[in-house]
Amino acid sequence: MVALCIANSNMAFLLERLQQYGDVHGPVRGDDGVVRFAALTPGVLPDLSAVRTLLSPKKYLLHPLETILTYTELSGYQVPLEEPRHLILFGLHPCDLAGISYLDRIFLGDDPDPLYATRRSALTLIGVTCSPDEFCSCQISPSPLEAASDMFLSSVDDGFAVTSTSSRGAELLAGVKELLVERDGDLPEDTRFFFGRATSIQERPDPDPALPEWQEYAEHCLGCGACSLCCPTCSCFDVLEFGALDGGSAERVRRWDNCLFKSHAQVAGGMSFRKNRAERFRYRYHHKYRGFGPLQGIPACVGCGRCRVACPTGLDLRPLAEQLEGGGS
Amino acid sequence: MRKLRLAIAGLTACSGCQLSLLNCEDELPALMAQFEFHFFPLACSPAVLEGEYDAAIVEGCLSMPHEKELLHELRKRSRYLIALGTCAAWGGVTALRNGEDRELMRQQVYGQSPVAVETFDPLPLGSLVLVDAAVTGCPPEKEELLKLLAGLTQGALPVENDYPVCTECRMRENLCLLTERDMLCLGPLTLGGCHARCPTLSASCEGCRGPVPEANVKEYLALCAKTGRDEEAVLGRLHRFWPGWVL
Amino acid sequence: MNNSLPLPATVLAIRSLSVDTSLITLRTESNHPVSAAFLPGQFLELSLPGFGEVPISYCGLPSSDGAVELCIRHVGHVTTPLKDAHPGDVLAVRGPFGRGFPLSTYFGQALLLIAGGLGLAPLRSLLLALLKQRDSFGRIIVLYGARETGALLFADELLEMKKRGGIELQLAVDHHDQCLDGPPGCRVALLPALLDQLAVDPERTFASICGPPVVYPYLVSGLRQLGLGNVQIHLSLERRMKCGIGRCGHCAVGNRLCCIDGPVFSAEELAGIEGGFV
Amino acid sequence: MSNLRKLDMLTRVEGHGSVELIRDGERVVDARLNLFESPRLFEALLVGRRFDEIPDIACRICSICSTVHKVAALQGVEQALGISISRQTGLLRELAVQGGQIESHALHIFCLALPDYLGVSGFQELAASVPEKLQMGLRIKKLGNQIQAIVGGRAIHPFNLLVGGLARVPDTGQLRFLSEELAAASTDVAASIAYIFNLNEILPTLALVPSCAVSGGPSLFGDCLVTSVGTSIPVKQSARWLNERIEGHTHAKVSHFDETTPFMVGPLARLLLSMPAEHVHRFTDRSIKSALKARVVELQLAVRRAQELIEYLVTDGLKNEPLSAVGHVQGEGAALVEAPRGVLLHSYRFNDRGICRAANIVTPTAINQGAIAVSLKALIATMDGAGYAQVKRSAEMLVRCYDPCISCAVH
Ligand SMILES: Cc1cc2nc3c(=O)[nH]c(=O)nc-3n(C[C@H](O)[C@H](O)[C@H](O)COP(=O)(O)OP(=O)(O)OC[C@H]3O[C@@H](n4cnc5c(N)ncnc54)[C@H](O)[C@@H]3O)c2cc1C
Ligand code: SF4
Ligand code: SF4
Ligand code: SF4
Repeated sequence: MVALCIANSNMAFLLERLQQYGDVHGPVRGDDGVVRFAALTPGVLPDLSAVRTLLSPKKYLLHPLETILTYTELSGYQVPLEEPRHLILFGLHPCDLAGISYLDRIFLGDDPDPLYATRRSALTLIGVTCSPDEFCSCQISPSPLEAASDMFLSSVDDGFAVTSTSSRGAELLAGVKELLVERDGDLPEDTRFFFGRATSIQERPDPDPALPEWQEYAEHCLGCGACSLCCPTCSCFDVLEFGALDGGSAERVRRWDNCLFKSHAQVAGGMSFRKNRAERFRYRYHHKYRGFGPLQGIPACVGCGRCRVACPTGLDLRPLAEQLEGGGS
Repeated sequence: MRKLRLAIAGLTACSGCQLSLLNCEDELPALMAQFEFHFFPLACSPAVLEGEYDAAIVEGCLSMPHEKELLHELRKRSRYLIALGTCAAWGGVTALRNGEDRELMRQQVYGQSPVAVETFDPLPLGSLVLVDAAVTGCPPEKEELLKLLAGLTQGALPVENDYPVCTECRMRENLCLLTERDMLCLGPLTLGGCHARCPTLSASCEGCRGPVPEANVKEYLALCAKTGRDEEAVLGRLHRFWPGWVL
Repeated sequence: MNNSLPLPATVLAIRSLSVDTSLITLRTESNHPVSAAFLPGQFLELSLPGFGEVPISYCGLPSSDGAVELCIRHVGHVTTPLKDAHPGDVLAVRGPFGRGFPLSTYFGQALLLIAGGLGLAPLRSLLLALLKQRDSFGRIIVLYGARETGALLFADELLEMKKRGGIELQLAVDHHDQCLDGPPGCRVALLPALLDQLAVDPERTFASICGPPVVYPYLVSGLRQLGLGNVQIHLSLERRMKCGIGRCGHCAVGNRLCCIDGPVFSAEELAGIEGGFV
Repeated sequence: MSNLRKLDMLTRVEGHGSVELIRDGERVVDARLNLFESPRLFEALLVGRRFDEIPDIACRICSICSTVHKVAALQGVEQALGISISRQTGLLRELAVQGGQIESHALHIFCLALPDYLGVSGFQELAASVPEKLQMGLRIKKLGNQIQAIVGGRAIHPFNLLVGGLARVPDTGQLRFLSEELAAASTDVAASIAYIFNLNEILPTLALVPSCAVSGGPSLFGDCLVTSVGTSIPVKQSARWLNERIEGHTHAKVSHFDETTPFMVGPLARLLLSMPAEHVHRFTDRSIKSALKARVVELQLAVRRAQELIEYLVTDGLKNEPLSAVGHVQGEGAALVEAPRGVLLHSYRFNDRGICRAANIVTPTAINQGAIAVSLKALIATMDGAGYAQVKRSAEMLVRCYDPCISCAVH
């Protein structure tokens, strides 16, 4: 088979060329050693060897804190119009691609979320091969979620083989063609292999609340929120409204939330449907490995390993999941 | 439209919370359009309480008898009483040695000379009167103070946060000082809302906003112990803004 | 359809029902689904500008003129200031959301409506719908309990329905002393105790319940003793909700989302689920 | 409410105090400043804390002066523990302190003092009567805060300043921004000088007590105290020399020269001790009523000095530096810095585990109490026959000339 390849030495040119199609963001290692998705401006190259970024690319689609509605007495509630800026996310690992397809299922569809949909339609996804480390679990329990991208870079000696996987991808590929060389040889299998495979999980009884693990998690959890903030599929949000100083207008914001926080299931009068942290861990477990509502049966965990890396006390639901879910289907 | 009448008072404190208001240089005109700063001794004369107030915004903790009187008076006259800042909400830095011998402390400062000052261990406002809302921080964030005031113009009090500083720190994608730099960052135990001001500049959170609900002190201490920190020292550090920490 | 944007709704009338509860009638766009096409048990999201948005059950019947009745308990950040709403004030609504009571399944059946406190709000909507086609249903028994006499909502309305022979009614309050001047027939009893002396045809009866979550386990076991199966018992659940459309992640019950799979669930669906009846 | 009315608060100053008039029959014979601020016992609070906690706690003494308290505490701790800081750290700290100076002076001039001159109650009435002047003042004030926020991380209680250095060094872009703002502000500052010097006098000319300031002039830093009577006292001896005493009617200790002679610190004292040539002609009357003028002149000095500091920093090139190492854990040390209101001394002693065993903080308003008493006496003497209310008003305005900061004074 013939593959179109980009040499590592040509990467900067490729990025420069891509910039003609929109802002290009990718994993960048900061001075502090933290890898974050950030702008790949001329001179800033992506760190394609990094296993994971601190926050997942969901930050581009669902901002940590954003205004979802504005209110004025004259025009009532309005969705804030956002100029859709073309954004190319470069160097996404298959787990992050799967994470985006999970978010798509929640926020697109018949009744798409206006802000999400606007941003999503302006987004181009360029995936890249990765090599999982001991925190990754995509290889342990494959996900039914598709690792869908527009373009994909598969690692080959001193470069990447570039394939387009959508019409948008084909357009970009055509635009960067001169930078690519044809090479013979089969593409190596990559971690996309673990995604879009299992169709659905079988019905299982609810995890037993008496398992000692819940209490252990609860005792060690600092409630810092890191696990869900960096998770590519955690998308709980809180909604708040603030009146403005003019005494009449207001804005409504949504903010990333975490199911381990006290208020997550609290209702008026202080009553809570998940008073203790152990219950909340079961809730988290449910979401990550069983799925809710329309996504029932679709585990949300894409195996990126972020929560395990981020948790200051090293909490990890994975071993329990392997025990209860039987290592995937 | 009637302007809302405010009483802005300082008890035992550094005036930082009141100054935070005066530091809203850009917003002062808009604030003056909505509010009458009727009682505000720091910035306006004369200091006379008169009639009723839509809100009393009170800085500082209680540490002298006459402050209790003033607070009762403010409570009586005001629809809402708001604790502004960590001293008012939690006791703050002045409560650092609560529970120790006050006379001994007095002597450390004034020696044996008989200076007649009647003070007691600093207390937060809520220990004496009903507090309708609190904006914490030492000093409070301008943004939160302005949100409070904007809310008041529409009759709303702020909704409480329940997440720690870490949450906003991670949202900003900062390097974690606690786990990656072995610094004594109090982010996990401290109420969020400051957008992780300090860790964002690589300075440890010193806990200036008071405790977050459900703070897991035990686990935090265990984490510190793992890196060889002395529990006494960590607890000492925790007490900087709130004397009430318990295991 | 855009379910994310609240549409203006003008307060037509506000009437106090008890110390902490009011009936607010709003006028929205006429023939809009938010007022014209909902099922009893469904809810809408009501916005008070500057304060926020809360899920509120429909309390009346769909109408083509845009009128919506909501029964609101003033308990917190958004609902308390609604106490001071005045005719002419502009609020905002979006909906209808969720799955309501399965009216079509109820055809030809006897209905046992059990409400505790504010839980009467969605059941009033159901009751009005049943009475509109009174002949299509068997017995309609309403069991309604509240903390005290003053907290019984719509008592006059219920007594009137009873007088007209449309429904069988039992009222109860928790506290003895306040019951003295209660409406005729009001007993001092806890809600589940009202089931004790009840005789129903267990084959042909459905129960529809809405009330404080604490009584649910008792009501369900009481109904089971009457011979009702789990599929014949429908409960409306309350959960924290921030969007109403299955996104904010707060309201899951087991694997289901209260806002789209509920708020009305059958006891069958909730059986064995942690937190289902709590 | 009885006690409250008795409190009779002095307004438009930081903290809690009152001016009490002493009467003999109908005649007012004396006046004194009472500080009834709660003593928070900071010097005791600090005992038992580790050296690196000292500045974080000490800066909470006062918000208006928090940056300078922080810096004085840092330098005191560093003196005690043999920590030497880099030139960059020194420049940045001074920049922050100049920012504090700008903020504090602008606040005093345009919000706290100006109402006295225009006969209004406060900033709300200023907004109605002289809106552009208030706006101008607020612009300058905001710039002072921006400087403190960029260097210190926050306008009040700057957390970015640490023992041995900074948590994060601001970047060139931020400093350039400040530099541009400072350049733009010089017009406002010049206009402020013109405006303030043209205000009608509200107080009589009253003789001054001797002046005292830290040796460094407009840099606000220095290693000894200098006085208008020719003394020069190194920092090590200044605590003893400042000689704090406890006097009954105030919660703050009082300082006197040679046991008995009161002296004055603050903007006017600083200028009188190192007057820039261009301003000499403006301060010929040597009276406390010129304090406001001194402040507005200092505003200009601070703006210029801040620009200079930024120039040095940018020319040197900003770099992230590790915090300087601790020389020795045990030791004793003190530092002097000019706070907006005058000489500020922080001095500490640490044991062999770096734990604070003794703290001594001397603040400008505490020092100024003696001078204020002298001024009040002199004022009363010139107002013989005036009514109570009139004397009271003048006495309060006089006290405001010293811009007392009562939280600092009492701490
Ligand atoms: C399906 C459904 C139908 C409801 N129908 C009615 C009704 O007909 N009449 C009525 O008075 N109340 C009803 N409620 C409850 C009502 O939504 C809450 O009382 C209201 O959200 C409280 O908001 P608050 O801001 O006043 O209170 P706060 O306690 O200040 O609430 C803060 C936030 O918590 C959340 N929250 C608090 N309580 C609840 C709750 N019970 N349910 C969901 N979220 C909550 C909200 O997001 C709210 O914004 C219903 C709730 C649900 C889920
Ligand atoms: S990251 Fe760990 S400590 Fe933090 S909330 Fe998640 S589980 Fe708890
Ligand atoms: S640096 Fe501090 S606030 Fe930030 S995540 Fe770490 S512990 Fe939390
Ligand atoms: S990070 Fe901590 S110390 Fe800093 S402002 Fe926030 S709460 Fe205060």
